[in-house]
Amino acid sequence: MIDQATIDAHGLTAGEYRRLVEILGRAPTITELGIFSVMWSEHCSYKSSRRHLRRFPTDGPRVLQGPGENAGAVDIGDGLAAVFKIESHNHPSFIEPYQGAATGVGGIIRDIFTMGARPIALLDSLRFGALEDEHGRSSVETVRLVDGVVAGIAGYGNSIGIPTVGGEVAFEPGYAGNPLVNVFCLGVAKADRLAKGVASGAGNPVYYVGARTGRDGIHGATMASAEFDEGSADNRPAVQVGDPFMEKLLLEACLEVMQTDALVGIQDMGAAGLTCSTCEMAARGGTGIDIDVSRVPQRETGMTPYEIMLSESQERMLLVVRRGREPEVEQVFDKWDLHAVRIGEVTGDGLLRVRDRGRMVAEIPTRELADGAPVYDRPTRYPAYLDEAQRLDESALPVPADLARTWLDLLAAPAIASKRWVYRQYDHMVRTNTVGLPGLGAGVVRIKGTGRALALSVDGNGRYAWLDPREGGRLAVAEAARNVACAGAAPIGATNCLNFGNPERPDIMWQFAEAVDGIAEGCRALGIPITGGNVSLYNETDGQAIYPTPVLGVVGLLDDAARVLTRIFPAAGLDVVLLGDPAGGLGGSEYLKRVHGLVRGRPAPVDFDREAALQRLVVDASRRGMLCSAHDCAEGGFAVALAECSIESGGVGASVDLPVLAGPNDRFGLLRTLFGEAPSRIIVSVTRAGQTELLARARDLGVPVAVIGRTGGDRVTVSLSGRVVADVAIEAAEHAWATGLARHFEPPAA
Amino acid sequence: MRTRVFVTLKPSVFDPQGRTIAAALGSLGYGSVRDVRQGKYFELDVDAETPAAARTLVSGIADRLLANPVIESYRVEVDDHGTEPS
Amino acid sequence: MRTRVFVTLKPSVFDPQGRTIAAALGSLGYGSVRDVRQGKYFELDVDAETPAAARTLVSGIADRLLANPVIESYRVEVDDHGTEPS
Amino acid sequence: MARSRPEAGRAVRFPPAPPRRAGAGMRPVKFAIIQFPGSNCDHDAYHAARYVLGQQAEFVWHKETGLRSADVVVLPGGFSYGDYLRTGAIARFSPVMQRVREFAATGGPVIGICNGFQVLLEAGFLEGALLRNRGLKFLCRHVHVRVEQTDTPFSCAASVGQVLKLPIAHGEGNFHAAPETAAALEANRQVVFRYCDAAGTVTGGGNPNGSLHEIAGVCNRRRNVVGLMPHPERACESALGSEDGRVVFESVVAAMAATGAA
Ligand SMILES: Nc1ncnc2c1ncn2[C@@H]1O[C@H](COP(=O)(O)OP(=O)(O)O)[C@@H](O)[C@H]1O
Ligand SMILES: [Mg+2]
Repeated sequence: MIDQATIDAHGLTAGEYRRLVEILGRAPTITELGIFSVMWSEHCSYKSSRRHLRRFPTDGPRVLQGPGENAGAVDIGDGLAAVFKIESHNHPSFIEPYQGAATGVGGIIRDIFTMGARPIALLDSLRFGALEDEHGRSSVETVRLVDGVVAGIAGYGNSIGIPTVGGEVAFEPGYAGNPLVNVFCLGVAKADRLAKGVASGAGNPVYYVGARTGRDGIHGATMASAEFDEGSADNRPAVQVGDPFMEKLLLEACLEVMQTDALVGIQDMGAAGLTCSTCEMAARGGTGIDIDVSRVPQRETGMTPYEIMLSESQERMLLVVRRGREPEVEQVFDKWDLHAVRIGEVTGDGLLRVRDRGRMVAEIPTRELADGAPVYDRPTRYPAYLDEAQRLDESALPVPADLARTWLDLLAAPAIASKRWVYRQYDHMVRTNTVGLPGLGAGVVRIKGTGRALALSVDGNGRYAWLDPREGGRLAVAEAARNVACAGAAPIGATNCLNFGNPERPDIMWQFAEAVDGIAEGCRALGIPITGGNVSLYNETDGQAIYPTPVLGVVGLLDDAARVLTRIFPAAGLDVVLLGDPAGGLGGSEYLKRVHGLVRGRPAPVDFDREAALQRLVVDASRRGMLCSAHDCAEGGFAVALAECSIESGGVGASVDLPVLAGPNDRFGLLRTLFGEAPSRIIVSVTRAGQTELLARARDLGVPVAVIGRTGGDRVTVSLSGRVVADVAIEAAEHAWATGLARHFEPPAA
Repeated sequence: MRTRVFVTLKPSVFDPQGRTIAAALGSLGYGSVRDVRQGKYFELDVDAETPAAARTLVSGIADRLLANPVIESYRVEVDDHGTEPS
Repeated sequence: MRTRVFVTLKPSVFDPQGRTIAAALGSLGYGSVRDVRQGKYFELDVDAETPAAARTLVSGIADRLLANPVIESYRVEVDDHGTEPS
Repeated sequence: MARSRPEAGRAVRFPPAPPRRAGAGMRPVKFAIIQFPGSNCDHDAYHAARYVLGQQAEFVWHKETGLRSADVVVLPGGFSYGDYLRTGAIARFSPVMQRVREFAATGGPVIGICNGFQVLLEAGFLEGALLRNRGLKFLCRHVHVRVEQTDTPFSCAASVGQVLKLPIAHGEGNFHAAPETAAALEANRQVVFRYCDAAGTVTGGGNPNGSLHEIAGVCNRRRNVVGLMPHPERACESALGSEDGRVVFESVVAAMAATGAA
């Protein structure tokens, strides 16, 4: 029988176990215990986060599917829906970087095509430990992880033929023992044909299709919810080898089946595999499901019902088919050399029944199992570190002697330097939709058959969130939306991935709650609904938590795909216009970290009225063809953003003059202007003809605006009130920027 | 000295390549092939005094670099022909 | 019956993977490694009456599918333990 | 030198220019796009042929045993059979390949792009092999190739020495051939495309993957079968950064018109 040690081994608390017994009205079988333990794990049940996530705005006129399904969906016109979501695969990627990242990509792609959408773009948001020490020497360990993770994402995404069109990569010591690998996928579906993960219609057959079931990740779902410690090495076989070829077949076959109306519901088997898919589909349909695990195709011999129900083997799908239409469905899968196997049927009694050669091994009410997980109101406490970390005495900092050198040094910082080494390993052009290439701003994919395009960006800044979790959430929303706006697209929907430490620690829980509030505020203020997301907790190694890291994925709509903007100055002789306030702050900045080795101060806050007006202005001006380029000021501040407008432009430099913002004795006014970070600032280039109208509109919308210079020459020069303060050759800037990241991975050219 | 390292996925780990090759062989009419597993094979030419020393050296290398202990296991073979004391 | 196939690049073909591993080993301090070549390794479980039949079968498969004769050569080994007439 | 992009916000043209229709009274050329399990540039080739070039196109599933009376056969890019074992190694046994062989034997134009090139090499339509890229990494970027030969159906509308900016996206595009084979390929003018720099100079610097003799694409002796690693179908619209790939498709349309087949 079930003893206390077995209950403990399943990670269930005494209260949870009591609840389970109450639901069943008896003691569980071992299979039932296993089923409850995975369904009620943090990973599947969101028991610590659920209360908080309710605060997100999830409604809007375009929302077709909010949180609760496999992915969210928004209306993009022409009868089409954009379906998207982000997922973390942090722990598996640390244990085995290549396969962990690869199977993460596989998982999020399944979430998208499960909705009946053809996946057309991927983005990856990556965080690792420091890449270099203070002398610029590579960290062997970080290099190994980055190399494996990037190759894994490439290996899966390239093979299945979905372009990876953007992402981000950050390096902070706090991620050394716990890298973050978040992957975003977007697909397009007919708006009126979104598939659902629902089992309805008693008597309808339940089909299993895809890879055979092995003893993979039997404790995967519970592993993703447990901290790392020295003993984690024992968890290793939990990592799996991804099979992108199988997934490609599944993707094509499932989309083909969905063309027919023979399908009632469909769901992938992700975390908690067959358990999760059966009980969630039944719970959504208000039905039951009766399956016999002996019919499940198996890869290994002697698997128990417990193992079959909990297996997390990749590349498997569960389908409910309309009775009488089985041959049609089977035929499609046959065409793709896949065998759809009937493993059971939908029932009317609301029970998940699991049999093994007819013998009943589990019988659980689906609704209680899926939705009855405990919801915790975990205590929160203001963290002890915070007051001290927020204190920044700028006057104690030495001012760098050579600002041009500092400028180049920032361009070479791994966080800022070109990510070419990463995205060139990704096929970012397959499907011939990529009209905004990675590296130039948001990734932009056109929607064939319409004139439209979608711009996509994922952003977050763990440093900001550590220094001020609420502001960090707000800033992530603002930045992701602004990146999309800079491509000329109006933000229409968002997803988020919340990467945090152990929620049982009140200071971590406080960070979490604050960040959620910040994201909710930001999305509400900008009118961007959240249609889904993912929570990854327990990101700690030996008690050391990562920076709290909310990552936002924002989708924007461009009505005219021909109007895509990039960061690049397209020609000499254009006016350079700064939209927004010139100066930023040094709190939490890349400058402070890179030059002074400090992570301190408070990040400059977002004024959402200002931010909304700015984004509206840029999108609108771009629609009217007034802008030639647009780039927001992010890490590294104004100076870095300006240089990035010239880098890769084919040699179009710029010379700008900013008003002095600070008093004559304020040495830091200069640094704040050049390298200070703040939201709501965009550098655009315009023709003379466009300029007048742009200025007028900016004033109407209350956006600060200044014509600060012109493009041209082969240098980038910044003056303050007529005095040159920093000046670099484009070639030097390009060199610093191009090699900053790549030099750690590529042997120096012989 | 010539050494060989065989790296294979651990038996419990699914081998998609082997499986795909097996399926292809099936449709090519090789019905008598029951199972295929694919691994990696390395030949290392090393300087070592004795076969035992070569084995120790190469096992260390396999551990550190050639095999991924999370999902793979390895086996080392040392060619001791011609290295007998003559 | 258990058979093994080793596929290696022909000596005349440059092996970028082997070269990269050799270079990495050099910088990890394994100076005594002179050369590394990487190949593929397959284990095929086949139904066959005799080791000789298994060898014929698997050599055919290696010829047709497992190795590309333009760049690769192969070697077949058959496990004949336990298949001796008892 | 500054890139000229005179029109504000008009960096890309979209939708693409209306398809060029074949001349009056001429029926459009019909492309058969072969779909192997794992092909993933099949739709891209279809889009280029059908919507950019305004020709006809049909998918042909690899288990089919006919080519639907197509004029041109395209083996598209992707990861047929996951690229497991070796790129193109399993796809070459697909039933449809027997028909493609017969089609090629009668002089029909066949092009293999990226994975399609790999399949043609494995199947023995073309000579040589493709190894892992010199840098061992998958590489997706624009490169330049120089048109070396214009007496193939896929290069006849180009001029010798013309430089094309085309994307590559592959992990195994490092062309290799035994010395005798390489010499024969050169002697018979079978090297159709060679990696070069933007100015058209064939130097090691323009070679992204270590290919022997900077070879990006070759043809068979009869010159009707062409394989190349770069993706012309990804470079047929200015919105995608280059229109240089069109000439490959336009060539075969012109070639078909010239032979009167179309
Ligand atoms: N991991 C990645 N994968 C793909 N593209 C990336 C990745 N990291 C960064 N990029 C691309 O590099 C560019 C710069 O990224 P980033 O420094 O985060 O700037 P920003 O968020 O301000 O656009 C963007 O176009 C981004 O999409
Ligand atoms: Mg960013």
